Amino acid sequence: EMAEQYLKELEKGPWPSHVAEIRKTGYPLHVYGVGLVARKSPWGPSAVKAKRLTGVLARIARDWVPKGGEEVHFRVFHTPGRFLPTSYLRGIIKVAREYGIGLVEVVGQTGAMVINVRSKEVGDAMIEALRQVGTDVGGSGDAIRELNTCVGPALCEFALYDTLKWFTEFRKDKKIHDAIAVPGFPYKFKIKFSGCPMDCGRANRADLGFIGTWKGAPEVDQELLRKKIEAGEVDPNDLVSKCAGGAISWDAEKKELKIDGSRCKKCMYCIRKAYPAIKPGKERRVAVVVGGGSKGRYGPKLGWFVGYLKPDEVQKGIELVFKVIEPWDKEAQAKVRVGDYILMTGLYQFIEKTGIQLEDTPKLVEKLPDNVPYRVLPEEERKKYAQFAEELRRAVGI
Amino acid sequence: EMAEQYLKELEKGPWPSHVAEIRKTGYPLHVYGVGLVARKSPWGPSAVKAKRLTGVLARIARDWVPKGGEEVHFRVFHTPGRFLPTSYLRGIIKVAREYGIGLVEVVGQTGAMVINVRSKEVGDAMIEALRQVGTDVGGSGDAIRELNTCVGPALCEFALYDTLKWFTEFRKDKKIHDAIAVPGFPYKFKIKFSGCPMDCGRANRADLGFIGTWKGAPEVDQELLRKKIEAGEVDPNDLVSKCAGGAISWDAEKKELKIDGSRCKKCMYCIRKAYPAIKPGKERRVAVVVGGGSKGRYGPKLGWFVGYLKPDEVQKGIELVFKVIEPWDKEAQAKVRVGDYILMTGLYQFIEKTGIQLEDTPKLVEKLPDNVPYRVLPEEERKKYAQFAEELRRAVGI
Amino acid sequence: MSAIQLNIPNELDRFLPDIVKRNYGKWKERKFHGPGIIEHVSETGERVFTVKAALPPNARVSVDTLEKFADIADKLGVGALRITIAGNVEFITDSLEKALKIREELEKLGFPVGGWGGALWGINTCTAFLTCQIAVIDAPSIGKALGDALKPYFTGEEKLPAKLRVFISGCPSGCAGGTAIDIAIVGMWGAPPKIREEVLPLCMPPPKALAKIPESQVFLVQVCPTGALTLRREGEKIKLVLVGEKCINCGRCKDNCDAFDYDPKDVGAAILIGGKMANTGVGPRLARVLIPWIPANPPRYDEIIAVVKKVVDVWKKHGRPGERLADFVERIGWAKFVELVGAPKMAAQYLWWPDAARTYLTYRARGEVIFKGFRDAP
Amino acid sequence: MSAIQLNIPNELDRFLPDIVKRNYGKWKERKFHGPGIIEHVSETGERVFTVKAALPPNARVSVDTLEKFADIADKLGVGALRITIAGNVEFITDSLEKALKIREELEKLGFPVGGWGGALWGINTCTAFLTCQIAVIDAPSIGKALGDALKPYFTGEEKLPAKLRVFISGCPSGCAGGTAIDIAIVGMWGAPPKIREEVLPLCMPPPKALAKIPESQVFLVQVCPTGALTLRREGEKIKLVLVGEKCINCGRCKDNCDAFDYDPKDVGAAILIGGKMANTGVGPRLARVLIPWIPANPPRYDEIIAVVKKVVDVWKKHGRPGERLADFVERIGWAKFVELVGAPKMAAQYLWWPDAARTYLTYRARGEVIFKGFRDAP
Ligand code: SRM
Ligand code: SRM
Ligand code: SRM
Ligand code: SRM
Ligand code: SF4
Ligand code: SF4
Ligand code: SF4
Ligand code: SF4
Ligand code: SF4
Ligand code: SF4
Ligand code: SF4
Ligand code: SF4
Repeated sequence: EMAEQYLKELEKGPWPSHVAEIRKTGYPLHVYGVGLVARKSPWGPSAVKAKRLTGVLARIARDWVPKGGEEVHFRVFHTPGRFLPTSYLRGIIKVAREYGIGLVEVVGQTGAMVINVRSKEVGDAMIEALRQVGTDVGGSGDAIRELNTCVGPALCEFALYDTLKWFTEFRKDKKIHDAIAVPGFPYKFKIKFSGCPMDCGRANRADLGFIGTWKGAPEVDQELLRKKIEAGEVDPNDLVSKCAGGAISWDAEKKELKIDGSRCKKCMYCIRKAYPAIKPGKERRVAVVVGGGSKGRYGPKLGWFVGYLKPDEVQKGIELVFKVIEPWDKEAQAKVRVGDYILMTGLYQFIEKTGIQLEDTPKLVEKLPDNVPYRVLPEEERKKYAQFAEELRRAVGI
Repeated sequence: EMAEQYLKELEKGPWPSHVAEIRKTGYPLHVYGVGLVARKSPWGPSAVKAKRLTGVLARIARDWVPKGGEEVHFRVFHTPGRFLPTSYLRGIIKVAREYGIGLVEVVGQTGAMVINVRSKEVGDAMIEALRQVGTDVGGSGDAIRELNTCVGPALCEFALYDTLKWFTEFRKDKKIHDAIAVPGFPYKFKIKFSGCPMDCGRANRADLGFIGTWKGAPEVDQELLRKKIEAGEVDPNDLVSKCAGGAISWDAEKKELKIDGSRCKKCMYCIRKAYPAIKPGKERRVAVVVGGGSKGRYGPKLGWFVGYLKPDEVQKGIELVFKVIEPWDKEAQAKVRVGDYILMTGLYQFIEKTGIQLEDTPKLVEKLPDNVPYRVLPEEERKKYAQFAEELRRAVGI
Repeated sequence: MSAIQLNIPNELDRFLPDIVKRNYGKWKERKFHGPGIIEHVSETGERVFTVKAALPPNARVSVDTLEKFADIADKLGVGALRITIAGNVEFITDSLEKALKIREELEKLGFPVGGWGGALWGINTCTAFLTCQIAVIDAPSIGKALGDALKPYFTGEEKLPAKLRVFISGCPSGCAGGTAIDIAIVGMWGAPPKIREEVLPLCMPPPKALAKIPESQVFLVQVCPTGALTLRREGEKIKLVLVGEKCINCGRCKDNCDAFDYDPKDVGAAILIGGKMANTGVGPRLARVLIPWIPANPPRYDEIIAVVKKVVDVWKKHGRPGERLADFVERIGWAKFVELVGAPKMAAQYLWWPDAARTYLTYRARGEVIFKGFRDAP
Repeated sequence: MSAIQLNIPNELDRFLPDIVKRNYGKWKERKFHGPGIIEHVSETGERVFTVKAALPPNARVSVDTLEKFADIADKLGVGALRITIAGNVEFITDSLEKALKIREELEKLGFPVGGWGGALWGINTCTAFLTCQIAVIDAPSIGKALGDALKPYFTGEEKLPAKLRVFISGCPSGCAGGTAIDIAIVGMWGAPPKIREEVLPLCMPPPKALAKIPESQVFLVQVCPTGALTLRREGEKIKLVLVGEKCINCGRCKDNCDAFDYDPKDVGAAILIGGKMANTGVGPRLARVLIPWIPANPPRYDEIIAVVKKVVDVWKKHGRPGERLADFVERIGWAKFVELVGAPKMAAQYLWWPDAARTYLTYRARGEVIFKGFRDAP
């Protein structure tokens, strides 16, 4: 039939084929094929009883799918940095074979490993087996989801704080653990870590993101840089003209590169081009961004910057999770993401309500240039300004 | 009384005083003084019969002003570039003395000269006298207002087209003349000219503005530039780092300054610093901006760019006036400025309705990056895209 | 169309001085000779000097003074002067010596010479209490008080990072030039207007007509951008009512009908910062509200002067050479700037507009990016 | 709070390979050895090589294949591999020689090695028809078709100006990672959903309760961002109705209730361009709609592939070295970009949203500037 024809078509070509992989497993491929032909998802909602309140999902084929079918899968916690020693990996393989259908989504887009379960009956047994291997099931629904992080100091020279340590410390925290295990918030909540402004960890689109950065100018090893320039590896004029902040100038006589820290936008251009002659600055920080997400009530958004932490302030970072969650959890309607809630409250009031007070936490919200000067203010507001003017008058000495 | 005390206070201090000037004239200063004390404008609306439908304004003191008072003034056309040969100026002085109260606002913010009239009775006589001197009264209400222009080629080395010629050609045009003399649009309409991107003529905030510019890179006289650099007048690194577009690079070996025209934002920095070694480029244009204004229905706005004219296309510029006015005049409610109308229609549809088709007229409206991907399109729209995809498919060869 | 034939002065030949005509479009260089004086060098070798002097607020000059100007122009100049677009006067002559003499004469008359470059180029004010019926505060007297305070920046005794211009408008109409400027001071009622019922009928359709036309066709209802003005039925009568919570003090009702009035005790000024029209630096932009309301106390307006001085001080101290206020604010960020000035945290009400006001405020953000300069990428 | 005690794998010591532990945080240099292979140089003098290979769409791998991977890692690697955040596999080893061998083995198994720098780094797809009940189009099969078309950009036979990543999501939920990416392909119903009346009661309060609670408290009414879902009284009955004109196809109703359905003949994909998360170039930003709707025709999706190819061609031809798609579009301007691609003029309806949809769309523009990078000006 046509479904099979479509599936065959998807096994051709040079790119790895999911169909080819799935053929080797117990997944009901015909359901998928029928969906493709019908141009509709073949799956409808189903349920399964399990020892977990999050991470467990079940599907049943729609009634128009001939012969029907069932599908159950678990979201399984990944290892820090998604490193898989073969011993551990073989353990997972064993479980996926024994209790599953031999199919694994090795990483989901949030960061979990997704493993298909053979049938509704073996769910709890699989959970037990996964616990033996050293992991567990969880992180879906209106809860804290699987955390995610870039590989950080384990493999990357740019890591400005220890993303893997933060990631594990967060997951070890009792309150976070509980909020992963038991849903109860208005909507999902995601936490992501990136070691540097390149944001390989996609923290910019998390409900709460942590991104390594620094203050001031990148660090320049002038001697090494001169060598690289002489060797033709680095072109100083290229650095000057491509610097996102217009922060770099090159003194051709002294053969010295100067960087104006206050203009540096941390675009990493100079660093990527001239590493390690140019490196991130020494005053390292973790920028905190809040409210990203792909849909929610008001559409896609990136996070808002709410201040800096220091690389060793992981504990403060954990406290932030609940500072951010508290007013949202209390006030937001169901299916309103943190970012939507911020848009409703205003970042400015949100920061007040959460009590976030970090280094460089915005005190005033930047507005678009097209605001309008006309507005009736309540009398007490006017008094505030009158008082300010009065103080200023005295200070300026008029 | 207190009013006089306020007035005296305003005659003190080093800055020229309007009160001191007005004391030398027949203006009813006590009305002004009473207003200051009352913290309210002392003037209410009044009317005067005159041979002009625009440019004539009359006020009567509010009933709470002791002794009352009257005020009548005319908006008088200025000379091109507001040059005043003394012979002409003495003519104006004579009229202002004979028919007026000896008080002139030498230029209003739109660009007219404002002359106070002695009484409602001599209005028509003053108009006649002004005509003898070589000017006239007009430009208020829902009409084309007094045009305005920067001094341009008369005194300025930066002028990229002949602003004074455009200004006079526009005013000479019969249709524009009529639209100045007789009100009838939904709201006021202002036209301004600036010779270069510095916008001394404030064209960016006009209903229709013309701003001189060029395409590509500024012109560099390398030899002269080298001289200026050697003389310490110009610092090439300063040019590189302050260039708004990041367009400039300096080859220290060859002592050559390169400018990437496609990145030049016409910020004039390099030109101002190194003139005449660096000059505007040779491909000169007149940028047309539409829809600026200070209030209107939707608040303050700068104009939108709608395309380029060539420096000699003054006639096309004049045609543009009525292209812009036509749909607005037909469709907009009273007191809706052109810019408001554009916001209601969308720039994109506005351009279609007006039939504006200039060099680089935007074909697609730039949107803020935060638009949202979800929208139900009508079927015919979807067909358009399907057809495009089909053509593309064939073109790309799939 | 029109029977009126205006005598508009359009003869370039008549109005341009000869020396200007000879060098028209041929300028190749200019030099600044201290505050207010520019030497224009032409390809022909000729030189023209211009001397710029401040005029009183609202460019209000008596004919006596104008006569003295004419005399100076005849004696020391080329028999002509010009008024700048911003209401300063510019004398034209042909040697530096004469230019310096002109400066002397002008200063003797009390008109300071200055402006250009890193300086105050002048203060523009609308006419306000001098002639305007809808003024909320008086711009010319504020201009005078501010001029007294800022004069050293005009005459060059004290330097600024870049050009500074101040627009003072007596009400949100913004006749001093709107808000696309370094510093804009704008009159504000501070509270929703009151309707003088006795005057209102002059602006409304007669009761019988009113009963028939749809609300959206009533002029005053149309004019209000926020829907603060609506019709309400009171028994048999249809009344225009003003919903205070929706009013944003735009003044459009008063622009169009004398029945709208305000209470002097509520009145104040908004101060906006960081706009510009020139395409220099970060390009043209509207200013934004630094102070939504402060008292405007005549005749010396100490509070307003204090804020402006503080803003100028901050800019002077932290701004880089050549950096307009707008560029400076863009570089350091608005929040930082507000902190440096020390202004109170803006009221949440001011930042987060009620739904009713939103149309008025965000239409602009709905669509296009505002013209930001002249890019001609490939 | 919770009685459940999860066994979350947190032991860094257990999961990091020894060679990584020894050099943790000590990396000082890295070299790229052709597509997919990086050499990491540590202060300790040790070197680690990583080899990156593409996995099938949605990172779906059979245990048989995983076993082969484990064997390779044991034989040629350090007894460990890792999965990248984006669903590629990375093998870790200690010499270039072994790295090249690993590449060979992987390619033999049909997993191309590549990515990094000016290349396609991979395609992310959500699960869609594989397991998702709300999917509109099938992301994995589009990912496969697109991978076939773009493979030379992954393996380095053809070069790109900079990193390219594609996210393919079966519906607007954006599970492939949203739209802050170079190219995002998103499933679209193309027409307002239909309500399957027989299923609806499962998602609504019982009729008696419905009569009592205010409309704003009804979950499905709350969930719809545009007010397209409202209650209407039909005789005695209170009904949930869908106002098609207000619907923006966001899918939030269907996310929360299985009663919402669509017609396969209307279905298509939106293609968005020029987003990114990295702070490089112009900084993090959301992509914008290039194509609001085109047909999504399985199994080969020629139309979608054609658009993506065209976009890549334009970028390849006009982009500068190192310039991400977002940076390129920012430099030349959106209008110019659309022109180069040749896409039809966007429907006015698409650009100018009905009032009802405005909340959904412009809230973001109401207030703050989105976090644009890390500025720390004085
Ligand atoms: C499995 C996964 C796709 C994958 O194969 O990679 C996935 C699958 C689903 N997502 Fe997702 N989302 C997955 C990552 C994401 C991401 C990516 C991320 O986390 O960075 C996003 C965008 C980021 C974000 O959260 O905004 C994402 C945004 C959504 C949304 C929109 C949320 C919103 O704010 O509106 C929904 C809709 C909803 O919540 O009802 C959604 C809903 C769903 C549902 C539950 C829809 C449903 O009811 O059928 C999908 C379940 C499919 C299934 O059968 O398992 N999924 N979802 C990813 C989770 C695996 C993991 O934990 O690693
Ligand atoms: C005289 C002048 C101020 C001055 O002394 O310089 C002036 C004076 C008035 N303006 Fe203006 N405007 C003057 C230039 C401007 C400018 C500046 C400009 O043109 O660049 C603007 C801002 C730019 C713009 O047009 O947007 C300006 C924006 C307004 C507005 C707001 C228009 C809007 O779009 O909402 C109003 C309100 C109105 O139209 O009802 C207004 C209304 C008024 C009225 C007519 C209010 C009234 O009914 O009393 C003022 C009459 C005062 C009087 O007694 O003459 N005036 N007005 C300027 C005209 C003289 C001249 O022609 O040179
Ligand atoms: C005379 C005047 C035009 C006129 O037709 O009247 C004028 C004329 C010149 N302007 Fe201007 N500008 C004049 C108002 C303006 C305005 C409008 C305004 O002030 O309301 C602007 C836009 C202001 C803004 O951005 O909001 C303006 C922005 C500039 C700039 C850009 C300054 C900047 O840093 O952004 C320059 C360049 C400079 O100063 O180096 C400039 C430079 C010049 C120079 C000095 C050109 C030069 O550097 O050689 C012109 C001298 C010609 C001359 O000798 O008369 N002119 N200039 C105006 C004098 C106003 C005054 O009385 O002070
Ligand atoms: C492995 C991975 C992190 C992880 O924990 O899994 C990763 C690791 C590195 N990234 Fe990344 N990036 C990884 C996903 C990302 C993502 C997220 C994504 O693709 O979804 C981004 C943000 C994308 C965006 O902006 O939307 C990302 C943006 C970058 C960039 C900035 C690229 C740009 O031009 O904007 C660089 C710098 C570069 O390529 O020179 C970079 C560079 C790097 C380097 C190669 C650092 C370097 O240049 O030395 C890191 C290598 C460490 C290593 O050997 O493992 N990484 N990188 C991810 C590999 C994904 C893959 O399978 O291809
Ligand atoms: S985000 Fe930075 S530290 Fe983390 S992997 Fe990417 S480049 Fe390395
Ligand atoms: S990191 Fe980017 S912005 Fe900062 S100095 Fe380097 S190139 Fe410039
Ligand atoms: S706008 Fe340009 S051309 Fe006109 S006066 Fe100003 S600097 Fe000169
Ligand atoms: S005009 Fe401005 S943007 Fe253009 S090259 Fe000169 S400094 Fe750069
Ligand atoms: S700004 Fe207001 S007060 Fe000043 S002249 Fe214009 S309308 Fe009158
Ligand atoms: S027109 Fe403006 S000032 Fe008048 S009521 Fe409406 S919002 Fe208030
Ligand atoms: S993007 Fe849509 S189709 Fe894909 S998994 Fe998420 S909810 Fe399902
Ligand atoms: S929730 Fe979204 S898709 Fe559903 S009806 Fe409302 S707008 Fe349409």
